[in-house]
Amino acid sequence: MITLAHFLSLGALLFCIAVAGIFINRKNVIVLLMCIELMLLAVNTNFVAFSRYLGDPAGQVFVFFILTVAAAEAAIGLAILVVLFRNRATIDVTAIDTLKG
Amino acid sequence: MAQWPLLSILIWLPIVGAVLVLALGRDPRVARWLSVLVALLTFAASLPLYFGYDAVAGGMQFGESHLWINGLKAYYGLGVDGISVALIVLTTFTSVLVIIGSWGPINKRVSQYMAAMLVLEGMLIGIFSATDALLFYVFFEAMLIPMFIIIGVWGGPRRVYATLKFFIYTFLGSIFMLIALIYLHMKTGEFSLAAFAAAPLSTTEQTWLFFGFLAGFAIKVPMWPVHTWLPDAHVEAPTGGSVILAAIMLKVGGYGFIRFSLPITPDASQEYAWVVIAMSLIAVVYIGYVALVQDDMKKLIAYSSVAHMAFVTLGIFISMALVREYANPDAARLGLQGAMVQMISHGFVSGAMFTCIGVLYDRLHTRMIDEYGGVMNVMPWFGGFFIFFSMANCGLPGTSGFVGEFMVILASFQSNPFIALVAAFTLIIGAAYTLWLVKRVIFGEVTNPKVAKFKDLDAREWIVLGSFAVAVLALGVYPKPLTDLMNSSVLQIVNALMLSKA
Amino acid sequence: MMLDKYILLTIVLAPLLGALIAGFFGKRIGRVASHSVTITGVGLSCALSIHVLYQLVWGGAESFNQNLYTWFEVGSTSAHVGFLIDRLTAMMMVVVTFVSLMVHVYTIGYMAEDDGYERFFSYIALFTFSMLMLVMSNNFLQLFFGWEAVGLVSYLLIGFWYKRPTAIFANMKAFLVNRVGDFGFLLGIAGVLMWFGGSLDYGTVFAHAQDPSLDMASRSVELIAGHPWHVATIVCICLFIGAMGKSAQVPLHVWLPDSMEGPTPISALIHAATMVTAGIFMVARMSPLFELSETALTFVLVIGATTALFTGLIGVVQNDIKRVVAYSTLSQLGYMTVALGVSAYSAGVFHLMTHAFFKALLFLGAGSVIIAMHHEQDMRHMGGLRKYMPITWITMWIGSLALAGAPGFAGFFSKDAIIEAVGESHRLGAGYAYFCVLAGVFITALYSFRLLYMTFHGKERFVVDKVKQHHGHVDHEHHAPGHLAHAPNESPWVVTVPLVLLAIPSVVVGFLTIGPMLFGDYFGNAIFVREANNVIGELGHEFHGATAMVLHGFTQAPFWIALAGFGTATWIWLFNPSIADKAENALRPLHTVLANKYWFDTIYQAVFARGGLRFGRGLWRGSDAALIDGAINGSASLVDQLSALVRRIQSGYLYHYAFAMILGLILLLGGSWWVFARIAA
Amino acid sequence: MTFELVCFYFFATVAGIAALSVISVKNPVVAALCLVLTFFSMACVWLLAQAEFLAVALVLVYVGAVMVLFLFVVMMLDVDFTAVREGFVRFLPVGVLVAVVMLAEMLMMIGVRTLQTPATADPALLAGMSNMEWLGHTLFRDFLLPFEIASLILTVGLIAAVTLTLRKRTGTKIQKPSQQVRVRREDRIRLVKMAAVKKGEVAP
Repeated sequence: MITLAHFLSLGALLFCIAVAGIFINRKNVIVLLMCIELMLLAVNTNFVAFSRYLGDPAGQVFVFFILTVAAAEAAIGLAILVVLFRNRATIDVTAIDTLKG
Repeated sequence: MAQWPLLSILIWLPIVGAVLVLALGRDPRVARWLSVLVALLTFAASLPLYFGYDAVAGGMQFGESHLWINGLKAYYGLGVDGISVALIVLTTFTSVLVIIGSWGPINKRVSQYMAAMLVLEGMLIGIFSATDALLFYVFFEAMLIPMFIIIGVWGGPRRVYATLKFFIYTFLGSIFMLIALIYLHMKTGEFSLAAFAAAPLSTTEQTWLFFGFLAGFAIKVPMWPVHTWLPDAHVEAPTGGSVILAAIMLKVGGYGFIRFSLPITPDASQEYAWVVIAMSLIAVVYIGYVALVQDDMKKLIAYSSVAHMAFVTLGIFISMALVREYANPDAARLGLQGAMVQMISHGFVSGAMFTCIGVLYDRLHTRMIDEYGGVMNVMPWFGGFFIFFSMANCGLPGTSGFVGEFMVILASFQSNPFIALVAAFTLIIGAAYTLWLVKRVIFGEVTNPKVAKFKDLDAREWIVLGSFAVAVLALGVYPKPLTDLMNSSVLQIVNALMLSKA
Repeated sequence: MMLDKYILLTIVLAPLLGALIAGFFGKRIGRVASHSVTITGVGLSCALSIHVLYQLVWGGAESFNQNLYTWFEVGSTSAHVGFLIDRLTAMMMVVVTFVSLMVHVYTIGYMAEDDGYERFFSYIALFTFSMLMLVMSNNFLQLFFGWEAVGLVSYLLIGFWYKRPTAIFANMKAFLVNRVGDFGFLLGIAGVLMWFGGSLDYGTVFAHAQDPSLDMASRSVELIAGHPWHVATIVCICLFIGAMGKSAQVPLHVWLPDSMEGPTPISALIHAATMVTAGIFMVARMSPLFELSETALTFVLVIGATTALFTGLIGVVQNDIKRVVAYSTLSQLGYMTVALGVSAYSAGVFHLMTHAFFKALLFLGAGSVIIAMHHEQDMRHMGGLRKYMPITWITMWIGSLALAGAPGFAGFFSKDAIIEAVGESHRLGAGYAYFCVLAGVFITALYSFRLLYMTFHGKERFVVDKVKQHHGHVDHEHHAPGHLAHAPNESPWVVTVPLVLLAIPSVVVGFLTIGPMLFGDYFGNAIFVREANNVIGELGHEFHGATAMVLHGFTQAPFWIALAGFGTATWIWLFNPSIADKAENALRPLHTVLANKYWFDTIYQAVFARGGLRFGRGLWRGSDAALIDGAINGSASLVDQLSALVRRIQSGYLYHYAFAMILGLILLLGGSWWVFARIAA
Repeated sequence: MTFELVCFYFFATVAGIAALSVISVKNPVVAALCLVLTFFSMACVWLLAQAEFLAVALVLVYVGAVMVLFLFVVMMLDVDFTAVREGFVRFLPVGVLVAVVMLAEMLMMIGVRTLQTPATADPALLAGMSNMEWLGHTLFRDFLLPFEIASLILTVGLIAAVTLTLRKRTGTKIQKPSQQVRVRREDRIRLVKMAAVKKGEVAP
């Protein structure tokens, strides 16, 4: 019998893995983007689970929208990455500090 | 004519004109003529206001009211009483002269400058005619923007410091006012000034609101000790900016006291009138001495503005004290009228003084008193004007400068002769700094060879200074039309003051 | 019969019109037109003034008291512009316009070579207008207008030669010292409005003051708790402070000698005949008020007596011909003030009138000498001028005799009346005042004849440089002191005619008018004296006509004292000029005190001028710049520094922000878990 | 332990291991492939939750499109991956610590032991339609405007991605037919007036 807790725990696990990934891969933008995708996936899992267990379709609709946004985000993120690499010849995040106050 | 939305026309005509000037004014000549035309039209449009206002009936006239923001119950509400009419006519009159006066000195980005001036004019008229607190506040803040631009773009070398100081200072004050307005809105559910005035408020509430308004308007006036933005702003502003600033913008503070502090928080105003009176008296003496030692002409006049505006606040709050503590409404009316006349008169006199300094500055490009001397030898007409306006500045009878001071001193004597004693000190110190300025700039031998090459006034400067002189003289010789205009409005305010709200 | 309002308006406006035309269009219409138009204006107004006086005195006209227009009206307080023409006013109008007319004519000659010819005429005509507004006023507001307006014009006139540093210093000083007086005056007016019937009109105020049911004399007010003061005393002293400024009473007298920097005609007009007498006129006009306060009158008396004696003393050591006359003016103003102080208002005004004639004469005569000496004013470089300029010499003698109070001359009657009145008075301080005025008689004679001897008699102490003849006056400044381009000669007729015309009233006016003015009913109810104070009335019992008074005068102390002064002066300066130097050495400390004018100027300069500047600079630098702006800029820089600290957090590395976010998330989760656990428990 | 639960644990384990590999492998290509695996397993988990449409969409969108995009980029860019892996070991403890703490907190928040809600009957089946219908009804009825906005976001994303990467190359030789057509005579030829000069003379 799969309970809601199962799904939620799985989501939490995935999310924490993604967080750890962001921590340890702090220079590699590509992996960072992947970690973000993972996080979104974890969140989506929660939505799906809640939708299923509360009987409300809105949760799934939301996942649908998140997928949309995530796809767009991935596309733009990668585009930025390409431009960044073209201009700096590196994808090292530590080299990008023009936001420094 | 009565059906025309005259006040809306007065507000929006210069603003629309400003857009036109921006759009068509690529050629400086077009921009100049067009802006003068717009200013003249506005002035002409303000005349029906003066003649059409029924001073006997008093009260708010020319009213307009349209729902503006439904959720807040805010209205686009306009209306004028005698006090507003006087200030609006002052605004339109001075604006014409300022724009004519800026023809020569401003030669970069002419159209933008003229447009900023026109927008400023519209905003000021809006302030003086708003009957809705939110609308008032919007104009009150929006007015800062053109002034910020005028000082920041066409100003002197330290313009950035001055314009920031000016902006942040006044903005800080108005934030407190905004809080007070929001509180009143929560209390009454609307934004109309009449509703605010009618709302019953406990003494504690009134005290907080009073200090909120005080913060907003005292900085605007400006009163001692929050006056230090004014000399800096004046020194860096271009001549036209200084004239508008001194002649009209400072009046917004005094007007605010009359429109907000007195009717909305009468009990707190009575309780703390002594604070304002003390600040005003300190200003008269302290600022007088500070003005005495300035080496920069504009700074000197700026400080003298502070001292003169102290008479406005003194007159307003002495009338408060007179009504409540001495049960002397007659003297209170005298004080309030004096404050108003002083505002109008200071508009003319300070405007003229700053124009005079502008005339000198255009020729030598310095405002330091030491660099001048003996100007009378080369510019006799200008010297005459300068002496005349200086005399008005030190309150010589027969000029407008005297009327307000005289009334305020008479009124304050009736509350406490010692207050009048300190206030009358301005006769001495005001004459001292003004005449010393005249002595060093106008009289004496020409020491600076550049001064020797000065040309006397040209036709444009003649028109501006001459118009100011006529106004100063007319008001000084025959102030009755002005006091009659405001009489019933002042009476209304004084009657309202007698009733406690707590 | 009523006086015609339009005649009165013409009297006031004619000089104003002339002034405006000469002022605005002077350069365009030229010199002759300028002086014609102003002289026409003043002449017209003089003629009409005489007409008005005639109407009032012989034509049976009633006093005129009418408002022209309302200046402002607020509640029950209103201010008007209007005329009150009674005999006091009419007399002042005639004096003012007549002296002014003489000065106008005289100026044609005196200022002939000056660039500012038209401007000068404009100013003096404007001055006439202001003075007329002052004396013809029927309310305090207009009085104050005229009061300040004459101050303004005197400012312009003293600084007429605006290139001279001394002139522009003197005019500023004059205006400021006057302003100190005006300060008190304005407060006095405010007091009148508050306590005397809430009106600014003379009529209402005086009626209120004299209303026995109100008993204003004993009404008092506690300005400082526990110290009741009579309102009448407060008001009158405040008003009198104004008079002290205008009429140059100690300690506000310092402006008058310095104001001799202006051209000589204005010294005659302003500093002898008109403006300085405004204070005297004002107090006389306010007699119903001053009569209420014994204290205020004592104050007036003491101030006047001090001025009369001590400023006269300074005159003895002056060498500048105009300054001698100036100090004598101060002293004579002191006499008038003393008269006011003993409630002998009519005597004060009477002296004002006679003094106006002979002092204008003396000033114009001095001016005539100055023209002849090519603008040399130092009497040590004069002497023996009588043979060069006989008319000036004779008229100056007449003026000096009148000033010194030689029996029969105008000054004799007025001054004698004052001295007698003081002797008659029992007011506190009257003893001191009596001593001062008697001593003053000696001093007056001393400096008057000293002036005459040093200027017109004795050896010539100047050299005529024959070489530079025919160069005219233009280059007079290139000469060493005491060197003239050509020999002095009598001034042109435009100068001498006014001298003669002024000399006539200097002789006869006292004789003719003392009867009606002092002891008759000339002033009617224009001047009010309480019965207890009526010293003039007392004197009136002993008055048996002017001739009798002259004869009686020879037996009185003042005559012998003046004669002693005359003798001393004659002995020292006519016959033994060396004694003057010896006396100067012998009385070195006294001479130092006098030469330094009791250090009034020095002290004022140090305390008020320099002290004020230092105070102002301290406020500016210390308080404005350091304290207030320091707090403001300090708060700005505090925010700046805080931001500089906070800014380090913004490293610019995205992953730092991500870390911060995650850390925040952890904290949030932990916190909410903790909270929920609490709620659950 | 039901079959469903076994399946769940299996897919969950695969997803977890694959996710761990994503963040730990050296080669980004491998990482991307691991990510594909993670997504695929999670799609299976979603199937267990009766979210069929979303599961398929996830596979299509992510596995089919996004991940390919990742792979493209990784392969296309000549990235020195050794350099960007610097600090991997240094931050490993921190990362693990943070992750573990967070996981613990989350699990505590979820309340694993208390939240044993058993699944109710599938709401879609209860409504008598398939999951897709069920979703579609909601999406196109209640969420029509957000749906349209989402499409707009996608378009904007598309355009943004293109514009960001678009670059103008210099030095390329291309024809501009529009300009060629618009050419005028004056652009080609300039007539110059000159004074007539005889041979041997110098022009003025």
